[in-house]
Amino acid sequence: MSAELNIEEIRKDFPILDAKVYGKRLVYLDNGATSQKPVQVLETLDNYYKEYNSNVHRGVHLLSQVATEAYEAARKKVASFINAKHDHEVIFTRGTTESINLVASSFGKLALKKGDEVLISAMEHHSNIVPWQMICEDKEAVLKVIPMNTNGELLMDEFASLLTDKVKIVSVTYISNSLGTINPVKEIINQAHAKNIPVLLDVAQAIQHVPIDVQELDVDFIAFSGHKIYGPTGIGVLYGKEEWLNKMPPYQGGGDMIKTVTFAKTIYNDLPYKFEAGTPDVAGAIGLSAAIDYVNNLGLENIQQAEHELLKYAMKKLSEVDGLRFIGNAKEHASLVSFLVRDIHPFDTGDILDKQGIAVRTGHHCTQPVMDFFGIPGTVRASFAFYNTKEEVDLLAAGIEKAVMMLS
Amino acid sequence: MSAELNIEEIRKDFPILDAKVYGKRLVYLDNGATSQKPVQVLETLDNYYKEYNSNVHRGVHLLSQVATEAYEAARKKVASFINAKHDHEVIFTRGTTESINLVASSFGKLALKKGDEVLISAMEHHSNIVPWQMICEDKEAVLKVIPMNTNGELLMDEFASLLTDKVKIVSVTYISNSLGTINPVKEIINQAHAKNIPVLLDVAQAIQHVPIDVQELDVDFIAFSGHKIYGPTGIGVLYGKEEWLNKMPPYQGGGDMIKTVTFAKTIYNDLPYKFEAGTPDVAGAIGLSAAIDYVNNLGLENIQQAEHELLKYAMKKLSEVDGLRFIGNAKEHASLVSFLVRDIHPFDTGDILDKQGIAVRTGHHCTQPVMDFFGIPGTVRASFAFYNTKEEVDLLAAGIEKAVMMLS
Amino acid sequence: MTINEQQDEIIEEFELYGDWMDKYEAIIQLGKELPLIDDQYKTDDNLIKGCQSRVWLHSEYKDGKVFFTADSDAIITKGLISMVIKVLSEHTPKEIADSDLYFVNAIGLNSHLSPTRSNGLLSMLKQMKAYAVAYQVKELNTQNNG
Amino acid sequence: MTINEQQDEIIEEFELYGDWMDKYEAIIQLGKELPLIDDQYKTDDNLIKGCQSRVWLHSEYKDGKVFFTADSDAIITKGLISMVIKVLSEHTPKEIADSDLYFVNAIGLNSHLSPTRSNGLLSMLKQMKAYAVAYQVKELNTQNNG
Ligand SMILES: Cc1ncc(COP(=O)(O)O)c(C=O)c1O
Ligand SMILES: Cc1ncc(COP(=O)(O)O)c(C=O)c1O
Repeated sequence: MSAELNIEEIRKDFPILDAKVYGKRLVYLDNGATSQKPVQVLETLDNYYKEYNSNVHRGVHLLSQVATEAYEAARKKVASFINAKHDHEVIFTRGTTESINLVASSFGKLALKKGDEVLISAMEHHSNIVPWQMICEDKEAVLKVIPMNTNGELLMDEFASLLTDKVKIVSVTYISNSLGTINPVKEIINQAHAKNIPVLLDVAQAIQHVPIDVQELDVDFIAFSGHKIYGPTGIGVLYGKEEWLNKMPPYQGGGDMIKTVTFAKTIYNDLPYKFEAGTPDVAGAIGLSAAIDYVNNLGLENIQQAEHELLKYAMKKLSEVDGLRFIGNAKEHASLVSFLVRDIHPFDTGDILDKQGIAVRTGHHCTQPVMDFFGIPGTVRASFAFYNTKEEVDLLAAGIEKAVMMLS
Repeated sequence: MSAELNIEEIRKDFPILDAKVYGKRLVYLDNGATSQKPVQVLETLDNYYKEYNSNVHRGVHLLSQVATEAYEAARKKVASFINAKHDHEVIFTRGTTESINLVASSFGKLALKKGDEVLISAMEHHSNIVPWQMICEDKEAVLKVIPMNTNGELLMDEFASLLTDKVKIVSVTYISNSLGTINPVKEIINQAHAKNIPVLLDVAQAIQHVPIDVQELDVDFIAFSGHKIYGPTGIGVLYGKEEWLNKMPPYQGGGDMIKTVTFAKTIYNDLPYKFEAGTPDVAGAIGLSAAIDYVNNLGLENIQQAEHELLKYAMKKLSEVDGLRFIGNAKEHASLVSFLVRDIHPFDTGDILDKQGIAVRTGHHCTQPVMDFFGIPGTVRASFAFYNTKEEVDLLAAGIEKAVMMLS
Repeated sequence: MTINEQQDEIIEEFELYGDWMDKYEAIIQLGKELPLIDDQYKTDDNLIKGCQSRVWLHSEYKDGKVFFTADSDAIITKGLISMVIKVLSEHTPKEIADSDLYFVNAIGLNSHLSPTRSNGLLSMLKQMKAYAVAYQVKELNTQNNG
Repeated sequence: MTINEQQDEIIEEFELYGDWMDKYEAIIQLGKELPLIDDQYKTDDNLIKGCQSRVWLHSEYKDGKVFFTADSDAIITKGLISMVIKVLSEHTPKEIADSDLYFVNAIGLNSHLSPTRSNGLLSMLKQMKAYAVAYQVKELNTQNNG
């Protein structure tokens, strides 16, 4: 247990942690896939719908005014959470995937020509691969990949030499969701900027674990999902520097993103509305804001410390399991462990863990190229949140032992 | 009050209807912008987050299994609500706007070439104009417009002559959100199909009011938003015929929409996943499903009848207001009224109504070309849901009288 | 009267009104009294963005002071404009640029204004200050060159 | 044994097991006993989609009966396959095509199978029936031409 956080008390905020599966108390270690939500977020959603649900913007009536203010306050909350210079640099999307698609499409239309290159890394989530493949195919540009070593660390020398004038954007993950690697993003940004190349960071696995200051990082775009930071499903964020967002063409067309429409000519709206076509997910944005309040309240540093302790403990406990090997041994490592035991298929391990009430993820974790690189069918991944306990890590270790016993 | 629905009882399902604005009981007549949510929907959301929130698809553990089943059951619920032939013809999106953008982009890439035409109507919402303008610009195609008369009815003769071989898709609204016109969509579809031209119907204002059977209509695509049919914000639906969806290229790239990914080549997944990149709005889909249950429970025919009575009553009461003129006098008319009084600016009327607790919408309602056509700055729009009462209509009429008194 | 004296006068006046209706009637009355903008100035250039209603704002610089005239197609908007003009018109560019408009909050209007309305008001204030700053710069240049 | 007799035998056997562990151990045991597919048949053509684990399924038609062999890289999957093969292999195409596999539900497995797993099982059953139907058609054609 962390020195700072009273985990026992905190767990009471998360009703689902008391759930039973197969008659056993749930041990939820699939936080990398999605996080659980504190009652503070759920009550915010409920209040919204019971007290001031209304369509935002352009409404003449009070409800619409209150909803609009809450929606824009949520934008402000996100902006200050990541220390954006302007609120209008925060665009609400459905999630990381949509945020990256938006940039790939709009930035791609702005800047990509035949023969240009887009640089990603060997450990990207499919959501940071496929959108670039699609726009590259469209523009006859080329997708290049920063390789990694067998610890799951990017080869920074290779990165330097891949960073040619042909590269128009670098898009890499801050933290790998399948390996746990924390990438040297500051250095990546510095090197790219030295050549005037913008950088997108996929912070889907970082925003809930490490403090992110977009101005200090000087990053051009970041993308993340509300559901992974204790917020509702269906809401996400794209941060983009004003200069870029102003230059980029809009992504989707429709209500709210226009200033004037005639059949002959349409004038697009200013930021952030230019990139928010249609009725937004008002409840989602407000719920995300409540989740950020919750995180701020605990303190991201305290969260980080608690999770780091859990990670250390888990590494120690799991390395005692005979025949267990970690996939991803980067020095800088986030609070998740990917592993395999002997020659047991990860799906089998995960299945037996599930029957013991322990929820882990198995498979390629939407990073097939990583699995191909290691020549494995997938991994078992346990990903921790601050509300997890050492007792739960013990249950995981014991559960694995049992699985091994049954399966080999 | 309808013969079939006990409105007084029903109103208890909607906590917000008891809200006070400026000390007066809320009279919510902005249902066209967004509808209010019954507790049944809110409880479903709450249960989801408290009992089985989890990421869907590919999860080995029980929670993920339960969430996946609920998500897919929601798809099935939508499919049977619109009588789709296959569940996988239902794609979850963020809303009408995104659904139309998806078709404009993907169908546009499939079928639009230089000189081709896209046919929309003079009364479309910006969300059914701008996406087509964007793809037309991209493909050097031409956007054509079916004109209307001063009653707000489409000129079907003109439609017939606009329906040339150059037209690759017709995209029109079922019900106009600013005029209330119910368009002869069956005839539009028949004529278009006689020339092998597919039809998209924007049913954002229809799905909550009239039964829609996509097979009977033989429509190729429909688009609607959950938040307008008593469901949560942030979720919407695109229905598309299997043949079209299979032929169309994917829209966004990322997790879940792929079968296999290598850096060299990506194989896309089958329907519906091909069009659902990234973690979906699981709670939103399940909430929408609960909203459809609620509607089914009341009976769409009963809802239709109750709303029709409200409309008739409102038409009668408002036409008694001296100097009030309706904008949109189509014979086939949905349960909303757009109007102006004397030469009073709609914004002023709406403002004074708001101060009396009556929530209406004013402005162009995201249909600027309609306002240009009528040469007006906007309208005041009162849009009814089944939970509205004749007493509320009386309050509206009295509120307008008061506004007129103050403003002229 | 200084800008602040003018503001205080409006605040005092509004203290007499009991409920929103009285306030609104006063604003509407002000709207009716607003000296209309000359039709030649109702151009797209003078149109202010950010309003559900349209607002035209024209400024003139004479004898070291800025004179504003304005119009709108919505009467409540006109009333609001009228108050702002009363406060800011016929002052020096510096006075206008440095002014702090506290009367909107003080008369409890902002909680009654729809966001569209307050955005509109804000856009207008921004525009007026921008004009004032422009005249200040012009003044400086003239002095420097003169 | 008919297909249903085989199913009933499995159901009876599983009734002996108390909890999920016993059941799983039995399945794992079956997985270990599964006669492996010939390596030459572990081709992409024989790979079944829809599984987190990989499944290869090979069929042969001999003396009016269909013979299935299969393999998987996951042992629990293998155990499940093994049961299905026990039930369906060595029957006529018609028997297989017409079969109703009720044992999966009856032994209470479906509530224990992850959706990925049941989708996999479903894909496999579909594939087996498809083979059976293909042989039926072939048979008919042979008869018609013969
Ligand atoms: C006819 C019509 N089409 C499209 C839309 C856009 O819907 P949404 O904003 O939910 O995407 C609306 C609602 O505003 C509408 O009324
Ligand atoms: C590193 C990373 N990027 C992108 C994503 C995609 O996020 P979402 O599915 O919420 O769009 C995820 C989550 O699965 C992730 O872990």
